[in-house]
Amino acid sequence: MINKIVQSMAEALAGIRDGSVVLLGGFGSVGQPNALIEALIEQGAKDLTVVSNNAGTGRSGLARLLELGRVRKIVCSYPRSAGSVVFEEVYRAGKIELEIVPQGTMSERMRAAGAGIPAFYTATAVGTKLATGKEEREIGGRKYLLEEALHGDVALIEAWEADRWGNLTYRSSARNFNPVMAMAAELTVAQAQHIVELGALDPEKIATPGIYVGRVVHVAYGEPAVT
Amino acid sequence: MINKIVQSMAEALAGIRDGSVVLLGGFGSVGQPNALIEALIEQGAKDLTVVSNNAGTGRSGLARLLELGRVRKIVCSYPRSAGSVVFEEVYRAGKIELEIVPQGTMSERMRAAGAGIPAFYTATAVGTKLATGKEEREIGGRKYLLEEALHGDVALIEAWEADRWGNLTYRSSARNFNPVMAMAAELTVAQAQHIVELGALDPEKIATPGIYVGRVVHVAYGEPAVT
Amino acid sequence: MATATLPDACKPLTREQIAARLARDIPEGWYVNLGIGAPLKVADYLPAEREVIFHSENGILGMGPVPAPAAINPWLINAGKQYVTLRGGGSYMHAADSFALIRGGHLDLCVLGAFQVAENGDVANWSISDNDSAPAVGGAMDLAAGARQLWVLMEHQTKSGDSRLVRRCSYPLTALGVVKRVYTNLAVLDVTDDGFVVRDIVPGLTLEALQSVTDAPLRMAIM
Amino acid sequence: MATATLPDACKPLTREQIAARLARDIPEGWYVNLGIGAPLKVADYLPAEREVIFHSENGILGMGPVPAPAAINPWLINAGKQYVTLRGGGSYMHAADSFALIRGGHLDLCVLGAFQVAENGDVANWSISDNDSAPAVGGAMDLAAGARQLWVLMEHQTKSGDSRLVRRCSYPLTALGVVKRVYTNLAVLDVTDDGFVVRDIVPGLTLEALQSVTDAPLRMAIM
Repeated sequence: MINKIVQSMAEALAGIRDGSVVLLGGFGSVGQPNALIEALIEQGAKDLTVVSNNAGTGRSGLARLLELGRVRKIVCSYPRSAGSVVFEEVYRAGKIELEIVPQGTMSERMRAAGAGIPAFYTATAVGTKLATGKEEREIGGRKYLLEEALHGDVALIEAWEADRWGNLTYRSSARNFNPVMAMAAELTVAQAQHIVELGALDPEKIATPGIYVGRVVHVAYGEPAVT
Repeated sequence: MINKIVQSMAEALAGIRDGSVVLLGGFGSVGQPNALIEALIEQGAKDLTVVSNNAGTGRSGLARLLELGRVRKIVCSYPRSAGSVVFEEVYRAGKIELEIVPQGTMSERMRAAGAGIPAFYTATAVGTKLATGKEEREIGGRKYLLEEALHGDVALIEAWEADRWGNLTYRSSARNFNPVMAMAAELTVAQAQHIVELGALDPEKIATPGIYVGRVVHVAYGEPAVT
Repeated sequence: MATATLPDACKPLTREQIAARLARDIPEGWYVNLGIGAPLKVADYLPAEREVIFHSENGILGMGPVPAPAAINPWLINAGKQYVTLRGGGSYMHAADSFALIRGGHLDLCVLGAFQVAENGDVANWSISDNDSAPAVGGAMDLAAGARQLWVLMEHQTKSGDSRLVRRCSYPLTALGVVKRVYTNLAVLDVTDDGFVVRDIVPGLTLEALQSVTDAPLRMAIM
Repeated sequence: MATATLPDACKPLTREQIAARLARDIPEGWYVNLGIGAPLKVADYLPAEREVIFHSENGILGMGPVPAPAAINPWLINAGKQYVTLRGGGSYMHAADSFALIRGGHLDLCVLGAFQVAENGDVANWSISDNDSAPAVGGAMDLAAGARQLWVLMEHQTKSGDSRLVRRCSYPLTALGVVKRVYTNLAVLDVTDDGFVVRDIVPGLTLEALQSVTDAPLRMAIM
């Protein structure tokens, strides 16, 4: 019997190695896998590359991971926001590498990784300083940049409901980066607010089919805070 | 008040011009917009390029459109199947141009058109005769082909439920090419088995948001035949 | 530098008034993305009988207004991380689908704030210096390059009195040649092949006075 | 050409037996796409207690068996256009999502029929002649290039007795160097860097006799 549901955080994050590329879901605190990020702090992997829309706020979660010096590089679209104090400290101190990627390009690069597309062209960022070093090509009279797939070794995501096959639903705007990151990583670990019986999810409504999910852990943490 | 629901087939297909690229949804007869295809026969546009997974069967629908000499070119993955007699006649007679595209490349080329991606790389068809004339490029040690976006002027699709904003759901495997074609065309016309009140569709379950749909027409035709 | 002062008789619009002025120009049925900050106010000024469908790039189509505190859904925030609602007919999508919609040219309009707009339609709205190596771009470049039309809503001048309508942007660019119209506290201007054309101007302000606070050359629209 | 006849004592497998033999080798938990035709039979031979999740490229994950006539859902067909069912835990997806799953290497296994397999792993399964200008490729090229493993299920020889296991394919290729294993009516063979290695052979058949009906050179697996 297939059963992707694991009983502990240690099991959920087992095998994440130093140097991994870790994709972290969520937009702000909505859809953010807080419990998995705390567990990653415990787990100890270092020299990480983190892909996340934001660079953390306050002193916990991703910010704590940065503060502990565990992240070598961060890839994000919006590093600086209210409360991103730790990121700014470590960045100013030269302790972290930053790759700024437009949000849509970041999403599509991960979707491409999941979809077996090594590279694609986009008009986003043409002529801007984020085009530096990228191949530019004219297609049908318009200029485009070549963007490469962005793969993860691990994706940590948050879901609303999950079953033992790893099928997931999300709640409202908590969907955001989670399904795309699930596609893009070698191993996807989902924390889910609710575990349901196999067959209980409406097949027309499953947003992430279990094929993209390796492990599920039950974390009924309640409402996200807005940060 | 936005109301994309039209009351007649004439209204549904108004403005389709000679020379149009027409995307036809469906996989076999499931999810196939039969009523719209019949209406297109009536409507009269000619010199069409049709994109469809199959090349029609029997003597009605797409096969009839071919038989009437209205299709200049067909783009499909699986032209020859049981009952594709008309296609084979017109093709042997040199009356139609054929572009064979692997099914996944065809889907992705339309998704790319809808997503503003003019071209992407794929490993599908590398080294085969379908690679003829295509740019090959090595990325990360593997060979890929460059494939271009496939746009439609019009998409004719079939849905299960629709509301006046053009939001659509599909039934079971009738989803197939329909959502992708809706994204890829300048004008998408959907025939829907059921029209529902705005707000009646579960927002987690809408498979095609109305932004991709221009017109909806109510066609309660019942069960698809298997061909 | 154009740092002249405005005539006393001129009443610059407040941010709310600029938003209201812009809202007048959005036709029914348009799909619109409103950028973080002042552009978000535009939604408040659309008459209830005019259906306009708002998109938020974090994955909402058919976004409704800010809820009453008792009606908050903590999982439903917009791109500015404010609680919002979903209208009947709205739906959710993941990030790649959301930006496919943007990049694919399906939005009729995006309204962004900006630091500078140039007469060639270039826009700078994400970073105020090439020396700032960690600016936050978010979805601005995707929206600017992807929407069918980009309108900018901004103050006509900086706090220190510099013109934000310029011949060429001095700040790092967000996208090239994409701005179609600019709504400021002083005027509404189209970006044309011949540069800025003034469509509308606040009462008490002449074209000459507007020009005196604007770096880029202005022309009047022929009505 | 290898067109020798087989020894009388040898009992070639039926298509059902080949399917059953292949089914034995699929571990629990694999995601598998079964090609149109004989490969579809594999699903019938999986023991009920072993959960394997079947994908159909027309947009089904978690496909179940053919339904009883009274239980047919007319909107639910597989890629071979047969009525099928959906298991609890199954889901639907559109064509681009379905092929993203294929192309992205998420399927553990794809089983296809073929005209020819070469000792370098090339496979030809969509067209029997370069002169056939309208062959139907369907999803075969995407599946062959995209799945983590490709196994081929086919007769060892053509009806006229030609070997389907060849040094180099003479038919138009579907994909290059992708076949990992071949299940025929006579044997199970791995495709290795050193060519075909025989893993299993039907009772009554020697390696020599198998070689006599096979164009490509064969080696025995060291067990």
